[in-house]
Amino acid sequence: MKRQVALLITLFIGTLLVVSVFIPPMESLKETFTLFFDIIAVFAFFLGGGNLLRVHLTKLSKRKQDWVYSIVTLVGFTVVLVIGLFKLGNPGGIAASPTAEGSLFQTLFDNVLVPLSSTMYALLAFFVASASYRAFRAKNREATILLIAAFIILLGRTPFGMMLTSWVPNSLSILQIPNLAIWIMNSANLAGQRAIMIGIGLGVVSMSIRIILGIERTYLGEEK
Amino acid sequence: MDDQLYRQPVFRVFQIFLIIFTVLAGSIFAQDPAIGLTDSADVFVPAPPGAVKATDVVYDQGGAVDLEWELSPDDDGSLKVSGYYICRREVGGEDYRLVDSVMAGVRTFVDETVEQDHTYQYMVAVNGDCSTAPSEESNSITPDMEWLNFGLSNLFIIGLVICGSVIYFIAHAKRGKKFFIRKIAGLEAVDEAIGRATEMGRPILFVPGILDMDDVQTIAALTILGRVSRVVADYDTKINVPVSRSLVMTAARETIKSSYMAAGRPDAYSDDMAAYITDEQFGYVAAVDGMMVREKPATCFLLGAFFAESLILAETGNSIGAIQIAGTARPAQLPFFVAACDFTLIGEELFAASAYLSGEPKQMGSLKGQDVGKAIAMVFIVLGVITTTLAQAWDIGVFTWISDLLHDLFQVTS
Amino acid sequence: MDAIGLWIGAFLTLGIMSFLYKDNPWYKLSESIFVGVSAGYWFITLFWDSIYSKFYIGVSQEGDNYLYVGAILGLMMLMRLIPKVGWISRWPLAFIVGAISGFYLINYFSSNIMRQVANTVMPLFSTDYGQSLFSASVGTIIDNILVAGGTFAGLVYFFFSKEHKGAFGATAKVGIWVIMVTFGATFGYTVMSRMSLLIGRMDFIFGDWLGLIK
Amino acid sequence: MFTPAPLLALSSSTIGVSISLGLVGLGMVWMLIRSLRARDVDRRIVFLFIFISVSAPILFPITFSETPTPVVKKLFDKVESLPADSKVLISFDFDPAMAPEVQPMADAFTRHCMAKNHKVIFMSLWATGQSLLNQTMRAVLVTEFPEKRDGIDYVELGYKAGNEGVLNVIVSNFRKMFPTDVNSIPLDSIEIFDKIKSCRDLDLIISIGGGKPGIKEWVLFVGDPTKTPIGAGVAAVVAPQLYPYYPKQLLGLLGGVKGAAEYESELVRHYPQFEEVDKPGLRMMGPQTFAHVVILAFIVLGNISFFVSRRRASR
Repeated sequence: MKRQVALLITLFIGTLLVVSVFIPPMESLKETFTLFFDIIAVFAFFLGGGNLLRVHLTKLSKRKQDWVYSIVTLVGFTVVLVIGLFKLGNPGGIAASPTAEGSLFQTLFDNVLVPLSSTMYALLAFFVASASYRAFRAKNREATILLIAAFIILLGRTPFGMMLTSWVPNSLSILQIPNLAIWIMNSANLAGQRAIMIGIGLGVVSMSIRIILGIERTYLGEEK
Repeated sequence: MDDQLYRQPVFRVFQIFLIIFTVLAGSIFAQDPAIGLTDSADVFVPAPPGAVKATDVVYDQGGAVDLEWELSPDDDGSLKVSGYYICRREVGGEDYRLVDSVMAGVRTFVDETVEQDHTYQYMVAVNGDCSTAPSEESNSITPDMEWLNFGLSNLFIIGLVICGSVIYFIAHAKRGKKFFIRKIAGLEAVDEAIGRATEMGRPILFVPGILDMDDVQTIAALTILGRVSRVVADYDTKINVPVSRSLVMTAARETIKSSYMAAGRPDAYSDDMAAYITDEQFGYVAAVDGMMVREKPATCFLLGAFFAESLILAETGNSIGAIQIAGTARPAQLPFFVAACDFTLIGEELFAASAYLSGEPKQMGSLKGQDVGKAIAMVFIVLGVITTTLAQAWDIGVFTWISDLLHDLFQVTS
Repeated sequence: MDAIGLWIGAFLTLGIMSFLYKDNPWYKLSESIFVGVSAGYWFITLFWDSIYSKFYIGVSQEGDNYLYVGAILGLMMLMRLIPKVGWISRWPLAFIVGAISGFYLINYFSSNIMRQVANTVMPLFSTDYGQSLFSASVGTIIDNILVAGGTFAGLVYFFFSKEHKGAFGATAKVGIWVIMVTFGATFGYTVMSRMSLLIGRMDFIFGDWLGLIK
Repeated sequence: MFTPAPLLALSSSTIGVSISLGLVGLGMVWMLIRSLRARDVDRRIVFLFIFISVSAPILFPITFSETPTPVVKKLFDKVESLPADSKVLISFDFDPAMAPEVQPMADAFTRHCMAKNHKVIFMSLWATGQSLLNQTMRAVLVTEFPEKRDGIDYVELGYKAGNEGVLNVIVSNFRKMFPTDVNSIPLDSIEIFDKIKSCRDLDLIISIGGGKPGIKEWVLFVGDPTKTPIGAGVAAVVAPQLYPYYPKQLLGLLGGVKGAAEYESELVRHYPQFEEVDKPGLRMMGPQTFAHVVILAFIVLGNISFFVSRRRASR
């Protein structure tokens, strides 16, 4: 019974949103749902954040491996919460936006989160290199095509691409690697992109229908 | 050549000066009609713009009116006309009020400040207020709200056809019709991958992307998690689902729990299987990376919405020698999965996965249905390309007709 | 203050980088700081933005009482904390999933299917729909044909309900090749952006921190 | 595209570069020998190579000149051709992680619009975009254009949560989503907004980002319905998947540092006064090039060792 209600909710809301597109008076429905979602998400955080605390506190109390680091996490978490909620060290006081210039909260962001996230992101440079060394090998035809396309584009992004093929007469300028690179981006790449996009579109449509009709219900629990 | 002149900074300055002047002039004389009326010889008053046509904007909530007028003969780019000033009044009500203004050379305006079911009249004046060289009054117009957006009827029709085909085949399958579905390598490998983890006595890592429940890919990932954790429950292997959104954590727990119940082992389920890390993209990645190198999972599922982290996770997973099954609908990230993972679900396959894994006829039916959708799209593409090309080659009525039809059919207005 | 910030930044930057060598206490430390602080940061941002700016202001000042529905759904979510009524948290979940499915169904339909098909329906010998015949250069004509054909083949690859055999299989093969070119291109194109991120960090280390770049 | 001529327009001491490149070169030879023996190298060595080839050109700068590709030129020309006082919205839809790549674009756009005396509206769909927006404000607007006044020449709306939701609203009404600007000044008392109700009233929208919500959302939720031209500056990674939208739904596109560099050089070509300002895009092209070459080398080496080992196996 409880689950039937849930399925009905999905069915009703889903259909409603689909229909709303064709009915001008219901245009604003999307915005409303977006607002609702944001609000729900914050409530949900009490579960997520709560779980974060629980996990690390147990780790701490049970003196599990690496429990020391749990202290760091816990401290960091609570400190930010306190600073942010009471807007400590915020020039504008409680009225100002939490991310106001010069606020302690913002400083924390600039000096701790910015370096951390951008460095984590920067690691990609290394992984891209190791991946291209390890994975870009002409194992089979697909792999070879992937490899060649990537190689041409890469070359096209360097001055050497131009230098290597500068002897090519302008009548055949398409064969100059940088142009070749751009051409690949605009033709074959475009075709692939479109095929993938249309496919995705159909995938989403069909999955949404399954969900709305309650055929796909794994996320709601499958008690038998 | 004119263009050259136009670019001259001197000219620019002059032009800006002129605009400022005209606007000032306009407003001054607006404030003091006495002067405005007496010697208009000093102030050049351009000829009024031509007739104003007001039409209701269709398929809206009745909050907008389309205006169109003929430019003033003096509006020849010589800046005698600084701009057009749209004035409006309610019929039988107050006199004309300035609503808004547009630059010279503009001949249309959408008034979004009207109220439904009130009747309005418009006129367009130049240079600053409603009294300088106003046009004739427009037709009176009553913006109203439509109940159906016929502008989207093509979307509706095609949508009906494709969604219809999906539903039809689901229903068809319900009546016990079996459909052939080709093997999808990535999904064939799921059982084996889980089995491997069981043998090695190592955990399984399932990453449902980094977006919240408001993204379909996350939902798709969770539906797959349902199938996976069902198998995991049977094998009695350890599964970790670190997530970067609280809502996803909740949903993931719900999903795993029910799978364990379905497998008849509710006792084996624990909330620790799905844990929230942090909303911050790279904070989450840092943590998951750490998890990988410390717990050394034998199998990694990377399914859902991924951004830059795709390769970080995939390469780290690879460095610990895990079997990796990845999938996303983000074209930008697919290459990295293809390069660094053992199996990759490309776009549509991600959404088809749970249906495929479920093995239920109904779900299989939906796959058949979306294939029909694909077929339709392909037919339209082929037909469209051919007819449009032919229509261009020889202007034969039927081709032009078909190609135009197809074109209108697929143009999405809003 | 700035100096301290700089050093903290450098410390954390190197901490994360050290992961490239192998997992180590320095990384673990940076990681735990990262997780703790960022989790807090996001909650605060969301809180002030959704609960305060959107909900509280909306209800108290704009009088958008319908927002209470959102709040109620949120509370239902929290019911999980009480085992007895935990099941009710499924309703907001069902609500969200339903809404998103419905929303994306139409959205993807028009943007991914309709629009992409429309963009593919192109006269092969002209630069664009409605342009005169042979307005396109030879190159463009080849492109048009390639794009149309490639898209078609790519779609064939995604067919689930038909064995990839014979002519159909061959087309599917071409399709996957086209897709592979796409992937290769994307990968190659991406390297650049990845590098720039690293360059950015190096700038920070060598320039801002060590002051080696004038 | 590159012009080979000024390729080696070396700015400062080449010694350092040549030394480090020598190192890389030797290393490569060593790797080649290993590969010929079909022995793969540890990934950490790969990492080391990347580290050197990137940091060397940073410490000893080298710059190449750029000529804009059409897709960049188109956007530049649009900004250039708009009459003064046109209303341009620049949205900072990225985070610090993406910043090194796209912030240069943001700065370039801002400079260009200011030089053209456009009215600029700054906003962000990313919580993390706010502080980066402030950075550009501080670094470009305030320092280089002190004469420009807040609220008259530009306005900062700042960040609003709600992703596409925000766009769904502002497409029909700014004030509904942004009752005030970031300094809580009501929009009605901001001059720029006298004539702006919704996105329809803008002359150009430039979204800078690379994630979600980002350019795609701007195009689907704002560009298509309102027909307002949309330009974009994106991380190179997302550029390819945006090509389907160009040129119909997307006016122009800056992809990655190269895009930024091209825009910068084009900007300097039209506005010599920007000769002196820092041009991170151009500055970053040096290390870029070296890193690319190294990666290309890796792909080659990888395949050598692959083929050698396969031949061994077949024997």
